[in-house]
Amino acid sequence: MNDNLIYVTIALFIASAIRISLPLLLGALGETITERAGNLNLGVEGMMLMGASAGFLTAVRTQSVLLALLAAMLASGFGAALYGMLTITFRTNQIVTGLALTIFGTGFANTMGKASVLGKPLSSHATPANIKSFFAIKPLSFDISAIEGKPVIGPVIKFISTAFLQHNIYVYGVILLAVLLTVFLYKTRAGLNLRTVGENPYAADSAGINVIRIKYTYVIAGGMLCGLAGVYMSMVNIGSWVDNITAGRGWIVVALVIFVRWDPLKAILGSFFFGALEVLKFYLDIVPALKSSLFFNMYFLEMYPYIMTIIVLVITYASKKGTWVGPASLSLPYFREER
Amino acid sequence: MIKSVQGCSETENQIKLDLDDKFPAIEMHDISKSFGAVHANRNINFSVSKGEIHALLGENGSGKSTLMNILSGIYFPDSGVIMQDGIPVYFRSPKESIKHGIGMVHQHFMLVEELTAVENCILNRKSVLVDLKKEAEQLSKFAHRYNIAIDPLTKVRKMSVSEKQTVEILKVLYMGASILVLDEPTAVLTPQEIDRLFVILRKMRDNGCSIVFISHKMNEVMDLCDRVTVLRKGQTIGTRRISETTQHELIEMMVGKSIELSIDRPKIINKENCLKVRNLTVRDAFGFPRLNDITFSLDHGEILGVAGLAGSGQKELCEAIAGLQKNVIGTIDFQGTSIMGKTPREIIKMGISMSFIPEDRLGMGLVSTMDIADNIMLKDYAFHSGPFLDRKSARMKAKEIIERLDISTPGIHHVVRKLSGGNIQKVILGREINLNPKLLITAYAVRGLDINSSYTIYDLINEQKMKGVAVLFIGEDLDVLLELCDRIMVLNSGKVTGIVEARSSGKEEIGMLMSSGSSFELDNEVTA
Amino acid sequence: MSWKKVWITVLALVLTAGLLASCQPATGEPSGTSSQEQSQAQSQPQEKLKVGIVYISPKDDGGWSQAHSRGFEEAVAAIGADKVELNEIESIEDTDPAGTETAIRTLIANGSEIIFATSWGYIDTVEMLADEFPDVKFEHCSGYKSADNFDNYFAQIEQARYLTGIIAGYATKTDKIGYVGAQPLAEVVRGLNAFTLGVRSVNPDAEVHVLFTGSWFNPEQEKANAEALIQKGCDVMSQHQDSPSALIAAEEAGILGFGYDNPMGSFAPNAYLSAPIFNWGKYYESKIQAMIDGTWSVMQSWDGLETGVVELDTLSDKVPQEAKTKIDEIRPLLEEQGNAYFFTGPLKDNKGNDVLADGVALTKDEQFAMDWLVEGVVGELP
Amino acid sequence: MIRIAKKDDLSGLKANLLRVSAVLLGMIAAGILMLFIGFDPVVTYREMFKGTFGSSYGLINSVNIAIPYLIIALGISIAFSMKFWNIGAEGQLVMGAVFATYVTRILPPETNGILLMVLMALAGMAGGAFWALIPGLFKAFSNTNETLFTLMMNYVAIKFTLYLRSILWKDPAAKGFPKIASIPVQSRLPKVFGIHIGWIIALILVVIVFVLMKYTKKGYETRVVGASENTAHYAGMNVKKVLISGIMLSGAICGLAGMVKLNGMSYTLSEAIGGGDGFTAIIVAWLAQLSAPVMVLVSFLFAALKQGAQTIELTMKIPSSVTDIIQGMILFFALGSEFFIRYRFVLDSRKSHISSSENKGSSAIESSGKINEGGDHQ
Repeated sequence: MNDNLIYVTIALFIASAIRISLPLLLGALGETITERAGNLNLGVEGMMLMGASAGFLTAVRTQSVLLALLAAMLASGFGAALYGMLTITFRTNQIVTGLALTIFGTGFANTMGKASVLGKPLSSHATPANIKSFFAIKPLSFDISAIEGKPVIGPVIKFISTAFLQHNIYVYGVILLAVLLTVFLYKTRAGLNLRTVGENPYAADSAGINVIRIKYTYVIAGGMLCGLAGVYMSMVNIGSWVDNITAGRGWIVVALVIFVRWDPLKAILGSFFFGALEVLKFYLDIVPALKSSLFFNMYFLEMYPYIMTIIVLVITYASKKGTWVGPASLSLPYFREER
Repeated sequence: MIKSVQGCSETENQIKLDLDDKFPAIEMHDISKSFGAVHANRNINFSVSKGEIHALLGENGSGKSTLMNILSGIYFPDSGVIMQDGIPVYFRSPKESIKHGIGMVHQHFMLVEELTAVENCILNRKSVLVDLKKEAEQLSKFAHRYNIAIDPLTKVRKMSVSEKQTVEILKVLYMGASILVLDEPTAVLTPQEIDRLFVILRKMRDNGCSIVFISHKMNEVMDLCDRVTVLRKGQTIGTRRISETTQHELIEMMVGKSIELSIDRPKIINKENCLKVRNLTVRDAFGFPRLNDITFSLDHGEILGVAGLAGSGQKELCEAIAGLQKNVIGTIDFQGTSIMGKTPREIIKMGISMSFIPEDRLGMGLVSTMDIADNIMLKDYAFHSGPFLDRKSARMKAKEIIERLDISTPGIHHVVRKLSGGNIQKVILGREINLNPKLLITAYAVRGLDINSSYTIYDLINEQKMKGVAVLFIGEDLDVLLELCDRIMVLNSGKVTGIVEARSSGKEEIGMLMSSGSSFELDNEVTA
Repeated sequence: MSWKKVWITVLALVLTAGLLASCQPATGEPSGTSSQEQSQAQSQPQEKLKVGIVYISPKDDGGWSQAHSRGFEEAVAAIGADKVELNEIESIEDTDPAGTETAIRTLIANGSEIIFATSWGYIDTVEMLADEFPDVKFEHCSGYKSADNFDNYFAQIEQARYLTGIIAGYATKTDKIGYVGAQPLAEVVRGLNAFTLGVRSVNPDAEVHVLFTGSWFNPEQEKANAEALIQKGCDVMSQHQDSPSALIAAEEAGILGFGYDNPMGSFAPNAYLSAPIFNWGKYYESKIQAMIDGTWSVMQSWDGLETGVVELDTLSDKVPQEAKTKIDEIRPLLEEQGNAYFFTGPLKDNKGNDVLADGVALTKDEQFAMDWLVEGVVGELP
Repeated sequence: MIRIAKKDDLSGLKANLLRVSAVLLGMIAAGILMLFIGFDPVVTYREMFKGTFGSSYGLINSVNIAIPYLIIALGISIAFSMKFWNIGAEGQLVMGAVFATYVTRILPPETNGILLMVLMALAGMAGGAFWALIPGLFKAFSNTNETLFTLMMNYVAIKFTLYLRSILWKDPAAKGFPKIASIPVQSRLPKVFGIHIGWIIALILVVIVFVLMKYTKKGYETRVVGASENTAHYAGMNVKKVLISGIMLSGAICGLAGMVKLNGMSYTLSEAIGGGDGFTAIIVAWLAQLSAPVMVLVSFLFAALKQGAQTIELTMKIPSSVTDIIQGMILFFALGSEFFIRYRFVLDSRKSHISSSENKGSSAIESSGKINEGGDHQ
């Protein structure tokens, strides 16, 4: 295989990994802020589904990107609010409540998916053309035909363009969001408060931070981001509605958050890495030795995100005392008088 | 009523102290608070003036922390009123308390380990963005006013205990507190660190702050404070000016007035050695010595009392003998064989029985969600053969213990959590005695018990002594120690400050040993 | 307020609500077609033939299951809704025998006299249950096993695929055609080979690049596979999957593509060429009617274009004119000769081996066990 | 303003009535939701009930579904009673089935059925125990978060099985369809009353787990470790040993559930063999308060819901996903009800404040008026 093809293939590989990893990144951002507030929400899958169905239904009915995104956020935010009410106010077990939310969200989404819109079942609609064309806008794409032929610089530009510049505005928006969330988390007062609540709600409380309000805020906001992840899958990545459209993505998101150790900036790379593992199987042609290797068959590739997350988990806990192992109050209920 | 409370640092004019409390900063009237069946505070009255350091003195469990948690908005009182500048105020959350200028330095620091010092200090600020460098500079400047030197950009996790405490104090000040509550701040500090802390506190007082200093260390209170209020068993005993009181009076207020006890004290002639402890040192997780090079011995048929203010190393001593402590140096011989390195179960099997009643009475030694019978077999369930539990004998024992110790309960299957405190203790002690130990270690066996129940327990312990059991009795009440024990070992900050013959010693002598800063040898025999 | 009062109040409320609700007539709900059917079912309690159906995916998946569902609806319309009642369970994974068994048992429990199991993987469960319930008739789609009360049926969709291959052969400009395959088993391989033969019959230089998703219904994987193929330069996309995702990928990439199972034009107005589709209605009508008449028998039906059970969807205006002409020319031959038209030697596999001598046609058994890829396919069976 | 305060625990009877009311309220709430979507909840519930209890088939099917729920819940309850949050039951089940399948692959196909069943059961338990041991060891020795660890292990097991089915153990006789050869016919679990003997195994396990937890030293240690590690140390227990053996036992029972599903229903291994039962069972165990006998009831309730779901899909054309909504709602209410057993909401206690201070001098009385005026400032 000639060199030219190899680097184009690699560029294409990067591009498709970015595309497929977007919902992972969005979900991970949502779950990150939720867990940073000390709430382990295992209902990501359910919330993503709620967002995916409500958003897609709205997209088909109103043909409006904005309304669709809004509907997705409302639906998943509703799910997150239920979870929040139970775990924060009623102090239920976060794990079990999260699982219950997954069940509820799945039912909610699939039932909504049976709705008939404009005389046809939802599943026989594709994403409306105007929404599709909105997501087809590639703001950073530019014509490289003039420089493509030049030596050295030409191939480099082509590579960069193919891999990184051919994405829709949403992709860049979400990456920007991850950066902003990092700034928010580490450079702003509200971010400081959020981290404090997740680490030590008692300290936060004694410093006058309204722990309950912060927990609610980020649980719901996190849920909304998961909903956006879901609607991106139904509206853009797949382009139609089917039952259980997220197909276990929510659980990868939970893994991803641990894998990147609750850091939005690392989540960009982490989600790209997980996405790359997912599409790698299509691009192994260029390295025949790998293609025939046991460890690169598609089933093993699907397994690696989880194994790597486990490895990260193990290393973190095994390393010397004092290493940060995630928000210290994660999955613990908070009650001021109960110490 | 909403008024901006200025941080005391900003008070330009120092307020002249008035010890007659004409300018109370905070008054607490008739505060009561109970947790389930435990009455932590009963109609407590307390007030602190502007520009004074007011000690809140009392043994562990006397209700000091609860009272101050109420003041700082963490607990909500069942009844009572808090007044600030003569106006009743409500603190439903720490936030409101802080707004009123009250800041608390908790015993368990309210710090986020993962954050830097400066981040911890600016938690309640309003600005949108956080410029850590600038904030750190400001904080350093602020700290300088109190002669506090810290590195604001170090993560709290990496700090020593004393540094953490400094940050905690600084945080509270920086948040604008003018009334500062310090909950046993010296418990974790070295003498040098304590001196440094006192310098800071005095500086704060001079700047017009009110400081509530919770402690049970007499010398510190005498050294630092202007006034003192003593609590005992959840009630106010009284308030004194330091200049007008003595250490003696305060100790008496703390531990209670002498009462006529008349406990039997049989003397056993047959003196066979049971326990020999030599050069025992126990360090905590931070490497801080909680027990420092202690040496003593205990014979069969003898009761050795252990006196000392709470936290002087009693718990570590019990746990070291029971095989529950790590980082133990020295030797412990039981009936001539070393028990160092043996597992707790082996030690139990050898006949050493230990009971420790913690402050909450439930944390250790009992499974609060199980019934009495199940708790009775906690220590010896493993010694019956076969895979099954021997519930039958546990039930019989439970019945026996209930009867013998007069435990009031609907039955042996009553969940322990729902028993009253005294009855819970009887269950524990009854179980330990039931094991027929050769060495019985019992700590705070009568904590919170009424007189009658206490006597039942003294009788039980004497009964054991008569059977030739060696008893290590860790107690709070000096009168009891003096009347019950054969000898008394006094612990002070992890060191043995003296071992005295109980029959020939007095309260004063022991009180001095308990509270003196430095250890000194007495003429009495000190067994090695 | 004491707790006693609270729970007594709650309990009373619940009981009252329950009582009131159960007194209310069941036909009160006016919304949705489902409840209308429900009330209809209740108003006519006479004996209807209950037909049990298990779908692998939602029956409105736009693909495989919807094709079957459409067939059953046509059959019911033809026979009369007063004689037949459909009992459908959807989304039963065919890799989950326990779930399959529960579903089919539920159908039998509910009185279904004939069970249609519409995916390959149900085969062993159906065989077992057919043995256990001799009075119930079982119809299994796309398999090969049978018994006295256990029939299998399928259709020669390859013929329509061959025709779409012709379209693709003319339509491609890069001479690279993408093909998203589901499971790498005989049914899929047969279709892929027929398609490739169709392509090569009009465009011997063209290659068909195949990627398998490993599952019948996984829209995201399907789309990802299609996108990978498009990136490799394929400009026409064909598929053997149960959802329109590969076609949607083609639409988004601005290339041409085929559907499968059902007319799929609505999903991709700009990309759509045509689709090999199933019209199960006739077959289902005949089998259900046979049940009513008591003449049901094992037939192992495997028809093609000639009966209309397999059809090529209306050609879109993207289909090149020469392809239309060619299809008109070939179609009568296909109707006459069936799969043998293209599965006749000489044939080579894509590793260069001769697999079929000149003039020899593959038997049905050989076609049902096909495990080699014909020359022109780029890719391999995992 | 409303505060939350602890209250004395409700008596067993009251607490249970509260729980039952919560389930009923959950059903009502789900019913209201159904009305919104456009289904008649009363008819739906009636049909669901009929589908489950209306015929022996429905009952048999429900029991079939309940068997794995019950067995897994029993396994989980052991780990949960130690506060080891094992949410890896799904993976442990799958690994149990994988190990059991492996037995059939190394033994000659004509091996005696009973011998096969016994060996497969043992292998299944070994598989589940092995899969639980990995996170268990890390928990015991470096306190690794077991919730996240066991969650990840589920998917590793599932993907590994997918690999086995698609490549390594693919049955060449299946004409290209990626499936693993069915287990030998003689190793299928025999049926009693029309249901494979998994139900007998499950009920025996209920007794075993109940006796184990209540009457043996092992169970006692497990409960003590769960209640307070401090106390366990104090009583001389080897906490690590108790923890690890308990986790392995928990995994072994989940693994056995895999073998029961394999030999009782599926007859062939696939990654779908768990079918989400491992997650549902967590909820079953939790709602049953980890009590083995109650789990029988709760697992049957959940199975009945699932069976009812398929029935309404048939008879009323209601998507089966509606039952997920019902299930979710019931769960939300049932989970929330635990709060009301342990806590109560208290209206602002200003009143008690004033009354208690009435007899304490005039200043307090005077101030009470001001409290009402100024109490709301924030």
